[in-house]
Amino acid sequence: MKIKLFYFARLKETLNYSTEDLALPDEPITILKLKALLAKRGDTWGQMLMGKLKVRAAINHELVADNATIHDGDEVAFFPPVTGG
Amino acid sequence: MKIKLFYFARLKETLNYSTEDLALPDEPITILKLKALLAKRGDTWGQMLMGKLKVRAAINHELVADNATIHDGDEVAFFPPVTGG
Amino acid sequence: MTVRVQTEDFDIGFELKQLRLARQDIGAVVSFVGQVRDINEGDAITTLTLEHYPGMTEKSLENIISQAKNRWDIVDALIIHRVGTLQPLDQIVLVAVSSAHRGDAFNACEFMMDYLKTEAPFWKKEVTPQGERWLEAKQADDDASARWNMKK
Amino acid sequence: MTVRVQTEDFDIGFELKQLRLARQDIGAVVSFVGQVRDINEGDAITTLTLEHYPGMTEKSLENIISQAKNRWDIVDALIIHRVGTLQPLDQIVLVAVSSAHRGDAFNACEFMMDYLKTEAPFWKKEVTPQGERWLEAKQADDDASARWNMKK
Repeated sequence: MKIKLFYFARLKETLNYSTEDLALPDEPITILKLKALLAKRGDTWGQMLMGKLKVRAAINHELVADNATIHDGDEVAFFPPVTGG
Repeated sequence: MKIKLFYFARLKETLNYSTEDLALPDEPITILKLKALLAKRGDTWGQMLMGKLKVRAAINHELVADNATIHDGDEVAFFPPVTGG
Repeated sequence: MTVRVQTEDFDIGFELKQLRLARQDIGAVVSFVGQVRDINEGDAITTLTLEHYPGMTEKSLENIISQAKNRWDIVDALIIHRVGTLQPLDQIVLVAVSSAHRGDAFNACEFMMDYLKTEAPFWKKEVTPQGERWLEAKQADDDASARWNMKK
Repeated sequence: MTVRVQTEDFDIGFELKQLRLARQDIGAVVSFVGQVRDINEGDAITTLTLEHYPGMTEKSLENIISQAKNRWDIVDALIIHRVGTLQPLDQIVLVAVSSAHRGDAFNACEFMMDYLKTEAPFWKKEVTPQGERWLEAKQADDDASARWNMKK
């Protein structure tokens, strides 16, 4: 399956990625598993996604918990806790 | 002693008095006693000041209770509960 | 603090800007504006006349601001209240509070409105097609004001 | 409901007037405006840059207004949030609510700000004389948002 990924704020800046298209095996995957998968790309990725930093995730523009499941065609985003207002 | 009296809103309209100077015996008098005194002026006065209508009072621009004491030179006001805002 | 009782209308944009730009440590401005509604208690309102007690009104509004300043960490506050004859959609009152953080400004602004409703010497008379009538004070306003005595 | 995410400044006077005059049964408009402070956590702020997640931002702000409408008896609500690079004393956000009575407008407006602070995808980066830094989310904001789950 194919998903679209977005990174924001500190994650975007540190990973130097704002968006990417990702091809994944055709089976359900949770946010947590996707994070673990991406963390294998290297130390920076591991630190940003599985380290001490709190990371929040959205699927198709909805905030979701780590056990939420990603489906084919979903837009997934990773970002720090929000600080607007 | 001499005091200045003010009436507002429904009281002013019904009594047809907005302000008056009043001479009273030289002894302390409470708001309640003053109301009773004024109520003797006639039925309308009695109904407005000692009837079912809630009347609030101020001495020198401060809201006071019925047992507050009036002194020489005070400015006393009678009015219905406030409805601004 | 600023307190104004006036027959003229007021410009909210201007007033809030003055309050907001007064100090660089202000992060929040909360405001309330009240306007004349076209219907009250089921009857159409033609006009609304506001009477007040000159002298006491200003004093009581200043006192309300002082109480808010004592209770919350706010920078400044403003109350403008109109008197005289108004029509539906006319602005009646503006209460605005500036502070570093939003919680204090929200609390102080609502407190000031609740106290104004029960302590400031204003009286409203409505003209409806059925005639004139003085508004009665509402128990809900007394309750709203009283609950601040229970809050921290 | 109106939601706008924009780099341009906004005119509070104009926005509140639109909201207020929309219906004759509106008696109250409560608003919050946030501005950039000159000092945060002890450091002078030169500029503040706001990043957001286009698409999700608008959706989350609309969702916040819908939640407020479900919880309180309000007529309408408005959220304008700026993004891009701002300076001290620049306006960041306007949240405004219109209703027949003031209690609903105060509650809805504060609720919307608290939810915006914890749910809307905006991120702030400050430039100080010591360099750049991303702002950390505050526990106080999580607490402010969480308390609405306990209120009626």
